[in-house]
Amino acid sequence: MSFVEYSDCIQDGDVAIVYLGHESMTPVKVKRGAQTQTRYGVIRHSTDLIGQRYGSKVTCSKGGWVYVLHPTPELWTVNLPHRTQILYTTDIATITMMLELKPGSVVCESEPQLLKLHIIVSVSPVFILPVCVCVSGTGSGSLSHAILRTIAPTGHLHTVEFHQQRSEKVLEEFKEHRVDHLVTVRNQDACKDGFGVTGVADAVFLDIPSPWEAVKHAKAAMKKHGGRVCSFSPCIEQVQKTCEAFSDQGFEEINSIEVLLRVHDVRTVYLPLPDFGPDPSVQIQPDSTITPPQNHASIAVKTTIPPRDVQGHTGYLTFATKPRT
Amino acid sequence: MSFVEYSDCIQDGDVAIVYLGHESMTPVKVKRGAQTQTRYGVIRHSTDLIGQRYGSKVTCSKGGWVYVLHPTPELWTVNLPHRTQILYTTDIATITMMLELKPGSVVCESEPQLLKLHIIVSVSPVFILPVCVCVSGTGSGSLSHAILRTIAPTGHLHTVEFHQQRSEKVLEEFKEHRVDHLVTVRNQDACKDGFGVTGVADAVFLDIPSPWEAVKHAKAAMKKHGGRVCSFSPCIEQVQKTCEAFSDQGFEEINSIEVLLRVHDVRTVYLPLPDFGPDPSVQIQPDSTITPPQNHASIAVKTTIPPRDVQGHTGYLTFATKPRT
Amino acid sequence: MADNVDDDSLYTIKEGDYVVLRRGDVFKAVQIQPKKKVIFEKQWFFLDNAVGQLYSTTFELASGGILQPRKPKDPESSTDTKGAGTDNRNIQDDGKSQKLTRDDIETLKEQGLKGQEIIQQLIDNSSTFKDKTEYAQDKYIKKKKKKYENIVTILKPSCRILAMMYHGREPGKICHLRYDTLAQMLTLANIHANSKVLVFETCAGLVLGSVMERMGGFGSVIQMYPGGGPVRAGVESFGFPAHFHDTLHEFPICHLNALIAGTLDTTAKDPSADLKESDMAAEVKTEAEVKTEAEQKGSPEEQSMETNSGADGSLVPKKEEEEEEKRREAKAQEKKVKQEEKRKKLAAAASLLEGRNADGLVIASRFNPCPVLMALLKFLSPSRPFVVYSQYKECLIECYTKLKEQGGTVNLKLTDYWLRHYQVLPNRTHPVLLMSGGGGYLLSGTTVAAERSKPAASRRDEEPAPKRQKVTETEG
Amino acid sequence: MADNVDDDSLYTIKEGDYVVLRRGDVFKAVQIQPKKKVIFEKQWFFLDNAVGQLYSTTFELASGGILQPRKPKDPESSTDTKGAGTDNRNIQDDGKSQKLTRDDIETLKEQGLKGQEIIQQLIDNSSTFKDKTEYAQDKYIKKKKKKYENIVTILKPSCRILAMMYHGREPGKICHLRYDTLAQMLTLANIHANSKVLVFETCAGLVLGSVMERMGGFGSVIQMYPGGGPVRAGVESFGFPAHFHDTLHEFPICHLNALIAGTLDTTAKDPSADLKESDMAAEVKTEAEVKTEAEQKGSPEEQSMETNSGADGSLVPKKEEEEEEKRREAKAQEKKVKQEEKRKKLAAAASLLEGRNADGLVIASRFNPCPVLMALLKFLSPSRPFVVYSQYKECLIECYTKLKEQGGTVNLKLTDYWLRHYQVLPNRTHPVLLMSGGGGYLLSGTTVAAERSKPAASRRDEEPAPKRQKVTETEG
Repeated sequence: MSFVEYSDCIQDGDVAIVYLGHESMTPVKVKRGAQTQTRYGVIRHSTDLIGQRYGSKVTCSKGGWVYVLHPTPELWTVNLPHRTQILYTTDIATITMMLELKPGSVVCESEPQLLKLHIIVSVSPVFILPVCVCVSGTGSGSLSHAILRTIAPTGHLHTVEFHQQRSEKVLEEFKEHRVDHLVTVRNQDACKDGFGVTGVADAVFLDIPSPWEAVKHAKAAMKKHGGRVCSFSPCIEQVQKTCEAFSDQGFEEINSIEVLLRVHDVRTVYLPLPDFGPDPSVQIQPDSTITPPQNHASIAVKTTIPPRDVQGHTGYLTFATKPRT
Repeated sequence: MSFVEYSDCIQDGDVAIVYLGHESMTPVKVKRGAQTQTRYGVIRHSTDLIGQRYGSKVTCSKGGWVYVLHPTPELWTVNLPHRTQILYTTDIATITMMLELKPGSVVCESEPQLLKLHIIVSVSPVFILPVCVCVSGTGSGSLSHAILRTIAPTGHLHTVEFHQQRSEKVLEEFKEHRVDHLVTVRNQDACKDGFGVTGVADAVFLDIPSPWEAVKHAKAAMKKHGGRVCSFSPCIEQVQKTCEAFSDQGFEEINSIEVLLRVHDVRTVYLPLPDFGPDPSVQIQPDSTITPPQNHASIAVKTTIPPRDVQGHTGYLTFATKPRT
Repeated sequence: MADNVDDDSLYTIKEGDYVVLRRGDVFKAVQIQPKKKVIFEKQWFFLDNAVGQLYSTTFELASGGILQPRKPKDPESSTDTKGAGTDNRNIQDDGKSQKLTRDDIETLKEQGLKGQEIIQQLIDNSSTFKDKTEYAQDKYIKKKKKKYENIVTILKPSCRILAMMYHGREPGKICHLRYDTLAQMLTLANIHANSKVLVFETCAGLVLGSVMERMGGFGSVIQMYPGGGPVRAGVESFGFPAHFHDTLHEFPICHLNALIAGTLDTTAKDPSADLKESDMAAEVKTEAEVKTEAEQKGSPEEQSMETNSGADGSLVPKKEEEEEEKRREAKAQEKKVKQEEKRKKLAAAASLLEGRNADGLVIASRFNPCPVLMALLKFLSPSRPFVVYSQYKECLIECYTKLKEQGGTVNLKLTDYWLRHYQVLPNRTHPVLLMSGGGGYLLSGTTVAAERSKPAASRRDEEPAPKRQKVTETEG
Repeated sequence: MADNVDDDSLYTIKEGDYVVLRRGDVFKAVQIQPKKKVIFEKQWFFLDNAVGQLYSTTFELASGGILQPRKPKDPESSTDTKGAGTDNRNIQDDGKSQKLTRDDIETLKEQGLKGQEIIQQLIDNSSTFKDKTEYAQDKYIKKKKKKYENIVTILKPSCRILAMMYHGREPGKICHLRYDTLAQMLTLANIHANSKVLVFETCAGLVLGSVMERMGGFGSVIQMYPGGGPVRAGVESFGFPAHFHDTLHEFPICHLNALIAGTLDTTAKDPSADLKESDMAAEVKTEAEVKTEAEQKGSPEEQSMETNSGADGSLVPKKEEEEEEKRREAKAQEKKVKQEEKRKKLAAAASLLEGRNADGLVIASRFNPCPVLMALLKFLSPSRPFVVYSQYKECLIECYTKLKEQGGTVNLKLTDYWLRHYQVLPNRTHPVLLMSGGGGYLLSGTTVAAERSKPAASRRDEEPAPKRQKVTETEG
């Protein structure tokens, strides 16, 4: 198992997602000899998980059962421990496409740990556009996992987090998820200290309270020939300042958008039919005196209903293109 | 005909709405002896309109036919001559409810033309909460007609328009629509000169570029015991300044909202069914050698589709309550 | 007729008034009754002290459930939060940031500190508050406010307030009709004074009451009701003056077929009166507190089936038989009077309907709307608007299709609405993070002269016509 | 392997490159071909001069359709609009506000003034411009820009750009799939390098190309195609390096039943090869200009039915008979080679599918999706994501219902998305006034080990489970 490559079977040391039922899941670190308690009973890792195929049904001690799923960035996003507000899949998907992320070779030679990757790239290095991404505001790592999935096996992520505890924790998770070879975590302040790299990034993502302060650092981190940048901010004032900073720094195609997820719950509803009383225009047969109106007749309709309350706003996404400089 | 009371039949001098087809209508001033040219031919007012029932079908000279509809504020909104950007029914409906508009007696004794209305109110004047509305930014009169419909027969509208040509034109329309007894149009600048009344309004509506400059005048126009106010602005910066002004002037329950109309066009669509080739699990009868796959089979689905482009924003509506002062 | 507008008597809370309690975004409709305990937001109190005060007054809850008018100019959001951090990089989550213990807080409460004051104490004693972002500070205060503030504002009911109240508290009772959708309905149906409007709803009377408010006591409203009796709890909550009720008529849809066929006999005893008598109770019900309305499972028309099974056939001791007889007679007499009333009402409503010249139609119910719409449209004059609400788009697609087949309507439109609330605060402006998932769907249209020749009617509607046709006016 | 990243050669426009032209929000995909006339936004020009220039260069259109690189630092929005009025109270609409006549403007053009300069002239000569509100000024400039500016930027294609292009120009060709919805699909299906993904689409190849871009030439993609041949115009527009195409396989769904039943014979001559031969044309088609693709009415598989009716049976003069014979033989030989290629391809795709261990499934077509989904799900490993796009929610409700009945999937979610663009300008910030009406619907989910005992599988999914179940980890 890795967050960037599927495996068929569960192995010792994997992180698996236990599916307990609708919108109820939990991540489990698979460890020989360990047990996990669920409301359906105990899962014994050695016998119930290790060696089993991902996606199979595991019967717990109480007779209930669960499915064990292969982790993906999307499953991780709904199951990760929250250390901060996180980005959700709807925004992540938009960011990934709009930043034009894709697998790519690593270019930043100052990153020694990446040299080994060149073997993989060697298929046809000339044709692969290099991709390297800088992120400020690693937070809980929700977006980071999705980026790593998309730029693997040949891209690299530089992520900056000012909160030391959080930067340590997220690095630990990257190791557990076997993606640490694709990422460099720096514990610094992107607004003051930048990203720790210069001229290597194809894309930069900003998720910090004052993104406008980091725009010049973003520019410096990006490749000479240009690239894409995105800033996520909940408040419109932040967007205004960020757009101004992008414009001041010569960015082009500045575009602020908002994407909102709408969930449709499929339901069969039963609608009663009104009783308008006996219809005198319909001749009643004298022998059948009883023609009672179908008082409680109803029709079934397959429909969808929205959840009562939904997320009405996460943040604005501001994209821009760094031109050739 | 009047915009505040239905009539059964079309009379000389009425304004009628000619319905030509889906989303195609035109207002017509009914005048004995006049003719109206449509793509279906000529409509002769004396014979085709006057004396006919509203809602009836009129056959035009070319043999085509149209429906003649009784005017309503909502039909007027989609048919009126645009002299400015106008408010549409979705915002108007929200404004009407959120300003708590309803029929009410007129209270402003400085308005001599209103005295005659007291006769109508006399049914039980004690119980009727007085309703009087001030609007700045009459514009093309789209909202005004809707307000008049709602506060008639016993309310009064004071509307202020700084553009002289427009204020004259709208008054002319109020006369044609037989609602002029319910409205006072003033040609002045609400930001500088206010509404021309003091302490009489139950509700105030602002549709001007700098609503925050008119907030203190709005307060002055309103009744001592309080009332509701609304400001419509396309830009968020206007909303921010207006909210601040409301707050500074002691308004309460300040609430900014946005309502967007979504139209669903009902359609039957035909979806082709995929052809997976002959199914070997189904035993083919040796005598019927020809069992061709139903290559072009399709199913019909009743569904709705959205228009390709829709109005994505009209403006923000900021509501507030003036407390007792 | 000297209208002294600012006469406070018009704005004074009186015993028997229907009012709405508000705290923040939470509303509750109640009637002012002496010594009646009211429970609101998990706190109980008495409304007696509100009598004589002005509407829109905010009260503090004192001990013993006593309301005390709050001193004016005690602005709600004055909690001092100066000095917000710009981000939360320095915040360690060690659970030790609040110096006040739970006991400390209880002591403060016993000392009689108001909610606002307690919150200020909590802020002052938080080691992390000043380092939090404004956003986080805001969230903190809101949370604490909810816990410690105990104020309540008493409002005069209105369509706006009641629609928001029902939507927030009991959307199931109003078929999840959101207030902005209701606003659209009232406008699309051109509801106004001096018109004749048909209403078919199972929204606890909210829609009916809203229509009545917009008509201001002028004109007539005919409630077409299903089952045993009309539901009116929502109408009561509006606290309309008595004469408004004179404009309200009711007609049971179980007589609709007879009315349409012209066979409804309103002079004789109503043949189904027995069945419907029990529903008087529903009408008399003055309980404004919507919470007690039991529409959830057993709908009124279902309930009505079970009542009125009487004492007939039971064994009664001989001595009491006479008294029993008298009581029975009195009851029968009462029943007769009621039936006569009912008959008159039915006759009045029927005569209003018979002209088939209503000016508007509003449908909002949990019933399949298509048959209701098709039956009730017959009672509208041509060139009049109608609007149908449904929680489910599929139902309105059915209505649309049927209307297109049948003709007799134009301007059909199937719509729904997005409603977004905004937080507008310095440097913290954004749409509110929680949003209603949906407000239901509307089908609106205009009647035209009925016609049997369908193909002609449908011909032009199907063709995509140009948006605005040039029309030239000529004199002569 | 010295990667010189900023080597301009990687970013230089070359002959034969697939590029995208851009002006404002309008895009067009074309191939750089010598002396080829290109029509874009009602103007024609040649791309020859672009060769050797860098990607993202903006060109001015000179006379004769010649492109000239624009001098750098000629910012797009520098048109001087200082001094906006705050409202339009003083504007009289007399149609005389512009002092320049149409002839004047033509003269300016002939003098060689650039679009930007002409617009500035128009502003300077407008008596009302300075009195207009900023909003109105903005609108004015935009309108004029569209009329007089003639610049074009040449971009390297990407999923983002092509998705926006198709949505803006020809949404009908991509089943109205909006770019943000496509973005969701790629993420929900967990598309990434080194996986095996099935794609069924009738979106001109856009979805297929997007999947391939995300896989970066690692792993394999199997295009399951309906009818005669796979549609690839959209894939060409991506301009992938040649080795990307080695990862792309294709399988005609008309053999799907045979494959599932295990009766597909890929060793023998394809029985339907005659029918499909003409589709080679579709594959060879290198025309990147999507405009010429004729999916609108006659879809590719329909077209394919008409070709290949050949010259057989026609009368040929005796002299030429021999040559004709030779030609026929050559043709037959060619045909044989092609059939052999086709057979090999089919065999390769079939062998990839036979393991039934694909890692992802993406469906986006004008076909009823339910049968497609049910058939193709069989080829996924357990614990793999799938996503189905449809323009119509009803189709996905059917898929959802069928999957629930059948079991074998979890985490089913039916969604759509709102996309709002914002205008962010000083004092003029608001959502863009025009908005896409809808972006289509998605059904996504995860496969699990198939199981025949349906009731057990459905039991728990129906019950509304708590949002997060407490789980305790214990060692030992």
